Amino acid sequence: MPHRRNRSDGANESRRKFLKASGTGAVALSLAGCSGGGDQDPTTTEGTGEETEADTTTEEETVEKRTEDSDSIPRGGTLTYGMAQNPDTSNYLTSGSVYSAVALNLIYDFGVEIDPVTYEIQPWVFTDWELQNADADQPEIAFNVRDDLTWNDGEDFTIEDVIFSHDYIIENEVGEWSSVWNNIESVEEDSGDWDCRMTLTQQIGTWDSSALGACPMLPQHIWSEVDDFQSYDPMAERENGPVGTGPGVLTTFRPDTSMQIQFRDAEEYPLTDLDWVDEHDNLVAGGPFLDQVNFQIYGETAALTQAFMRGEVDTHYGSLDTDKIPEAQDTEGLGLVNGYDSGFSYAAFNCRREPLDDVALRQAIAFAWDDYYWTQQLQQGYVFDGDFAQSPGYSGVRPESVFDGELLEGAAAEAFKFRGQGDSADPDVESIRSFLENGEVIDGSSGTFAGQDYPGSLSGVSASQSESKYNYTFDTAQSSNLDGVSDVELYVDGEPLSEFKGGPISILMDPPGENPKQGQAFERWAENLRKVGIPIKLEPTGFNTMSDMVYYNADYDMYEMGWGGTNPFGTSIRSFFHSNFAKEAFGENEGEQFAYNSTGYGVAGGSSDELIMDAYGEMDPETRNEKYATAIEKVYLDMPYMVRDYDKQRWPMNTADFTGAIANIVDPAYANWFWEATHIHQTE
Amino acid sequence: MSTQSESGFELDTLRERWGPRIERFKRGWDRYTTHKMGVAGLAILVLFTLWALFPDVFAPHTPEWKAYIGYENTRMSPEEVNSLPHPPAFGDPFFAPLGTNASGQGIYSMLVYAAGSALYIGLAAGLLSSLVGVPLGLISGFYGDTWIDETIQRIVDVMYGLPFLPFLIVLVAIRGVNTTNIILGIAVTSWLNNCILIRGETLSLKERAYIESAQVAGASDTRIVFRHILPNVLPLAFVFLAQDAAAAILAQASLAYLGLADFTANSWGLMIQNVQAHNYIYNAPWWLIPPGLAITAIAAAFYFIGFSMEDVTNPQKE
Amino acid sequence: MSLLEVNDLSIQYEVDDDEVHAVDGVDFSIDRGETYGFVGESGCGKTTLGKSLVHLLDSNGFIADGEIWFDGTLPQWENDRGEPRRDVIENDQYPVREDGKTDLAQLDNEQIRDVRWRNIALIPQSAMNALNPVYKVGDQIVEAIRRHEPNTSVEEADTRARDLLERVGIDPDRADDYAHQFSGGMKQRAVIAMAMACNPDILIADEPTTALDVIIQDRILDELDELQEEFNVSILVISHDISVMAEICDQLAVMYGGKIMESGPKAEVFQESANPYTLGLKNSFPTVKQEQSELVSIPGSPPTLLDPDPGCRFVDRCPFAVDECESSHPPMYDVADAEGGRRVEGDDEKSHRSACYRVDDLETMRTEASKEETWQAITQNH
Amino acid sequence: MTRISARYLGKRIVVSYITLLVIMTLLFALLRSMPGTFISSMITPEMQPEQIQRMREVWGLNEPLWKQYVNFMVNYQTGEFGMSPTNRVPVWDIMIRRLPRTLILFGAAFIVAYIVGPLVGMYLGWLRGSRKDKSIFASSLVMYSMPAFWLAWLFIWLFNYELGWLESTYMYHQFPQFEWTVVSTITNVLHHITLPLISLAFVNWVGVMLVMRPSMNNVTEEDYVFLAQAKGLSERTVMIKHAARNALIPVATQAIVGLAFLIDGSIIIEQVFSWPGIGQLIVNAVISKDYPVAQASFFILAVLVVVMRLLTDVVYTYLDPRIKFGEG
Repeated sequence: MPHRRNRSDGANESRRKFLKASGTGAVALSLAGCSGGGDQDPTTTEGTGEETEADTTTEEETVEKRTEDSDSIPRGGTLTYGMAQNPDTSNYLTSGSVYSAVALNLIYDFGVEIDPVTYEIQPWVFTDWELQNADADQPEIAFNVRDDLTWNDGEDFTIEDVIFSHDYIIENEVGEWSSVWNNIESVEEDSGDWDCRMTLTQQIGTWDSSALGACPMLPQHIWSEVDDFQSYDPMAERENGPVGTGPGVLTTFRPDTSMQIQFRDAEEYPLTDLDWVDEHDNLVAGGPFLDQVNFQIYGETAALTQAFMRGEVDTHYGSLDTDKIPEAQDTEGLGLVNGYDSGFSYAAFNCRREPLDDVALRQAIAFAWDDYYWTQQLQQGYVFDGDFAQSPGYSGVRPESVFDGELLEGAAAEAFKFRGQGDSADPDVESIRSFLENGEVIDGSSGTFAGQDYPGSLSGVSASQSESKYNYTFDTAQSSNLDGVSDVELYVDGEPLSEFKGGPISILMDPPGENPKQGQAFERWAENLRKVGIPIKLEPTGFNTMSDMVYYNADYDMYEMGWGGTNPFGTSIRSFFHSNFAKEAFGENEGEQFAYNSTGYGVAGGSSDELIMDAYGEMDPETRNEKYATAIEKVYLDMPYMVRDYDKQRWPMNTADFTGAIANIVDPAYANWFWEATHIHQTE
Repeated sequence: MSTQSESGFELDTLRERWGPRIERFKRGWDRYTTHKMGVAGLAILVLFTLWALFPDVFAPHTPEWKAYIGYENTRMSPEEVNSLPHPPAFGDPFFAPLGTNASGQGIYSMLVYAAGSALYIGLAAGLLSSLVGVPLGLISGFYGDTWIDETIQRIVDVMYGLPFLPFLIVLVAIRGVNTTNIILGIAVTSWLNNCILIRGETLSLKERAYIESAQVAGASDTRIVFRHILPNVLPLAFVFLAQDAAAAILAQASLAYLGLADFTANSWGLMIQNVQAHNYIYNAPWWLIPPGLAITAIAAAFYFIGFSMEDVTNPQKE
Repeated sequence: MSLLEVNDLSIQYEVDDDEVHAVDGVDFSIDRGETYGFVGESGCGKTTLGKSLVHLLDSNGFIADGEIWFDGTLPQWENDRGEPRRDVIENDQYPVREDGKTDLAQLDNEQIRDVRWRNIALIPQSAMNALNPVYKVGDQIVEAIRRHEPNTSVEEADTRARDLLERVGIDPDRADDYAHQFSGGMKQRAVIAMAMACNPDILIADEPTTALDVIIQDRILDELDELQEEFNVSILVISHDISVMAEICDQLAVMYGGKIMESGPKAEVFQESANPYTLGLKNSFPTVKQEQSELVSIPGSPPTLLDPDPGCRFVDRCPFAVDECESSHPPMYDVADAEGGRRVEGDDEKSHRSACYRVDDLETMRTEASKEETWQAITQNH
Repeated sequence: MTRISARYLGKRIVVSYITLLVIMTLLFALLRSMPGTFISSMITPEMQPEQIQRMREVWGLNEPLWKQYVNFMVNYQTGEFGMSPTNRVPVWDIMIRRLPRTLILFGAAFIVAYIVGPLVGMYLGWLRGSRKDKSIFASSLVMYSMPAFWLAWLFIWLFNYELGWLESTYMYHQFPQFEWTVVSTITNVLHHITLPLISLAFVNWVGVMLVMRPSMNNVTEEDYVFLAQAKGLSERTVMIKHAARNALIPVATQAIVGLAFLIDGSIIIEQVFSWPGIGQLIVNAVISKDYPVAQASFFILAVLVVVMRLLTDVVYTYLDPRIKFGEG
């Protein structure tokens, strides 16, 4: 979601997810093992006892229908929400931490809201709008503003506030809110039938979410007094700190230990009672139903998990540790809200480096990744096997959804699955070798590749190459890296890979101490590749070091990382894979630049630039989705990223006392926390 | 004939030269063995050394062994995966006397196979910090109250001002997390104590009459340090070596707790860290307690040996 | 009546499961106001003996046998006049006998603390280091006074402490100084002043003059003399230095190997020495009167006292040893009788006695002993 | 009673100050040699490249290194610690918030360790060689050998999870907010501090004992202790007033070693117990490369050590009247 932004999540434990930001996860729910929500549990037909089995499948999980009448929902209660790290500041304009955002997002409202289930843009503070001069360099949007909102300090909300909010952020070029000043030129009172008129800085396909929904509503009577927004501390100024139109009031802000949000009375907050919410199949109007949310901060994740298991907190940020899921399911009164990842985890190839600039080699390397070992054995089914660089939670632009497939199903998304030998975990060395020796590429056309059938691409798109770039052979092993594992080594154009490259292919990875399972999976991968005859070295590297090597210097062969908080409309792939975002595009200053496109895809080893830009400029949502899906499938075949998995979010919940959470949406603990907070209520 | 007598002669001088030392060592040993603590420490150390040298004799499996599948490269069933970490099992469904960790490796086997790295880290870091600390302490003490001493002491002051652990984190972060760097990091921060204590000892030795007389007799500084002072501080240095070894093992464990362990080298610290990373601290005592006890035991063994040696070498106790 | 009467006292140290017989069956008695000296080489047991009287032995030392009858008793066993209460004397549980003497050997750890300093003050060897460096000198005297006379106010005790210091020739204002601000002699005198703080009956002075230069030695000895007169305190002096003894003692006992070899009035022991060890010891010290050209030391060293042989303790170093000497340690023979050629055990602890089987052959021994060759012969014999 | 001359004190303060400057320089160099910058952790897919560039500017990363150094040194002289990139608030605010909590825990542990340590050391040194000494000494070495965090987990498991007596997180109850009366605050804090405190002190007192014991043992051989015995003083008085008082002198001089040890301990313990102090902060700051916060935390701890060091000298002169600094 563009406005309730995903942000980096602090330090330490979840370092891997810095870039992966908040968002592990995804969607839906099904209040696993919970007795409270039993009457509406459409996802697990087998019943709660079968939960593990249900989790091992990749079948699509859908959002349940809600029929409750908000009047019958009990009001009151305190939800305790645990976090493993501390929030930064209560100043919404400078805050960069997800741990602040879980509280602050409940205080502020935006012009429009994205439907958490369908991703349609819906009215919020703005009641209706219209795109004008769509073909101009700077299109305009006219919109109307609600007149029944109040600030939580009792003042009335006005059109002046809307204009002020935009002006303030644009004038000050507030760093954390760059989408506002990047996308919006100005907002003025409209002289005609509309309340206001917004001028965009350029043509933006996703103008509704990216511009109308970009700016938080700030009270003019507070912020006009603020000289330096950087050093403004709301809690020091007023007892209840930040003033917003949202349902929440920040009553306690002790950044090292705790925060508290109290909710305003329902009469004071009309937005969740909007018609579209009321009529929504999956949403309930009239929230929030709770009195307050207490946020408690723990020093380490182990303590946090334990606090949940012992009932000290009712829920916590992120997914429950997979090791604890069976225990939570067995514990009376504890349950899980299923959700989708807001991003994905991947391994990336440096397409600038020979021979990794060859699609064929990248694909062959992917064959050796034992996805079954990773998803089923190590993660015990709590992740989806990865394919496209788009979260299944944002399925609107995923190729299989767009082109009439079933989400996460179908052989077209399985092109690069593990080439194993029957039941054993041993790789099918022979077929992988012959795939390379034959110079094959899974290029989008149907066929049998390395012993596996592929039906052809969903969108009809082809890979950048249809045959391998190099001549691959296998001959006597030269690299000591293969000692005792393989007698033969991959030769690239007649030269042993280790000499061709000047050493084994190295993979930068998290120190396994932080994520032991991942460490095991990568060791298995490396071992499998060595069996094939490809020398591989694993290099555990701290996150900051790795991200510098990757994003600033592009100095690596392969690395693994994750993205969170990607865009529901597919625009993220532009940042990740368009050549404009590779360091080469920055010219002389390249060393100083953070290049999203770390792999250099588009610069070397294939390109999807055209498809991506075609989608980016498309203003019709449906066509846009198709175009993005096509681009995404091409990236899939070219494989700058081998998408490893999408988390299945298992958001822990004290189901003995609380129910009502919306399941099977993206990242319920953070990205959609606003919706969860306005839906969760006490059990009877 | 002549060779024989010559060698006999050599043997004699050898005996002459070494006789008293052997004698002294014997006496020291006799005294040492009167310390139950010291003997216990030595016994633990011997056990761990045996573990380190012949792990296959003591451990039922190697760390590659996995519950249910053994050494086979096959897959566990979901139920089997779910049963991990498995509490101690004796043959049914597999043999793992201290249970397994979350990936199915036997805790006891891991424990045995990690003994080597504990000894390595302890001794290497201890030795390194002695190699830095003892000479600097000697120099500082010998040139007490000169600019040399002052400089060294100021350096020590500065180093004390940097809290050890975070400093170590920074060092390890700069150089990368591997065992060598961890050892170097520990040594860089732990030579201080040796330096200070050896300096104190040297200062007091320097005041002794025989040093003064040697000085009057015109012996060079080097000679005095090597002939007269060093032999007297060496026993003490060994005592510190043992203590440093213990401290290094504990430091490595602390680093592991903070996520800075060399994952390629199985170590007790890493085992505990894994319990934490897998979030089983309060659910799998068979996994948490043994490595902690092993660390405690080896550190205590080093301390025991160190302090018993101190008793033996302390001239006041003659 | 004697102030202190020691019967058959044996002290042992436990060392690695062995027993060291540091003092073995010693008898002596001290009268009120008397100065009694113990002389002997270091390691002969004299310091142990002195310390044992008030149980100040090292933790591995203990009184193995014997009695230490002291004319006085614990405060809690006294009546108003400072004499032992009748019921205490009659009750067998208390180590107090009919004549009012208490057996110090039988007192326990807590009880003996009441005797220390109040009745028997002990100045340790190297008294110079006996002042605690972190407390003011005056306060340390006050502490002693208040320990044994809890009813004394701090001010009173302080005044007394200053008086005492003045009495030994130290400016009373120096009571506020620390030990390190005192000279060696001053420290020694301060300790002596402290020793007199509670008006003890006996003052045990262990090597009171060692480590002091000759002039200060003299002053200290004079000081002791004066104090004795003023306070009528008995003094037990322990020293290896015969000349010190010659200066201040009334009675003298020569110790060797944990045994008294010879004892009696100073003059007799000195001038009519009747024991080979005494003779040898005298040879090794310069005396003012006998202008000997050379000092002759006794070859060899004192025995270890670890499970000693049954024979005379001195037999190994004695030039006059005969077979009998190997059989058992000789009893104390009366010297006066021996001069007449008779070997009779002496019962009177105050008279001149000597433990030597050849005590009846005094003339020979005295003549031979003055010759250097006599002593050197031992080295060859053994 | 002051035995320290103003001149000596002045000199010591100057030396301490220079020590601090050197420490700061070292810190700056070290933290800047760590690979990577904190910027990486602030980036999201939504950000535009210009925005990232701008972020580097705002956080001063585009300045030349020497200028960063000069700014750092100058600003610290005026107590200007800068802004925290990960916390988005002035570093000073964070320090002010966290320092007292660390001092409470650290101070309490320091006091406990320096009471228990000398007491036990005194007792063992007095009884040196006895069976009691040997067994207590050996068991305290075993305590000394336990990894602090591991021990803390065992304590939490026992006293919090199993018995439910004590709290294992925070310094006081977060919710529901309690009445801030003196009594409730104290009981509340006691409820929370006990576990971290014993976890910390359990190990650390031994270090002090290890200095006190031999020192005490040496002192018992001194003549003044013998004289105190001869004076008829009770064993307690002799042991405490005469022996221990002197034996404390080396403990004071070596307090600095124990201090460093204790700081390490509290860093770990704060982490385990979610104790929101400097120790918890510094590890996170170092790992997330929040230079301003890491620097300030290091700085604060360094000041603590340097000041304690200075205090040690004062205590030392108080303990030992023979020492007279600054004369001769």
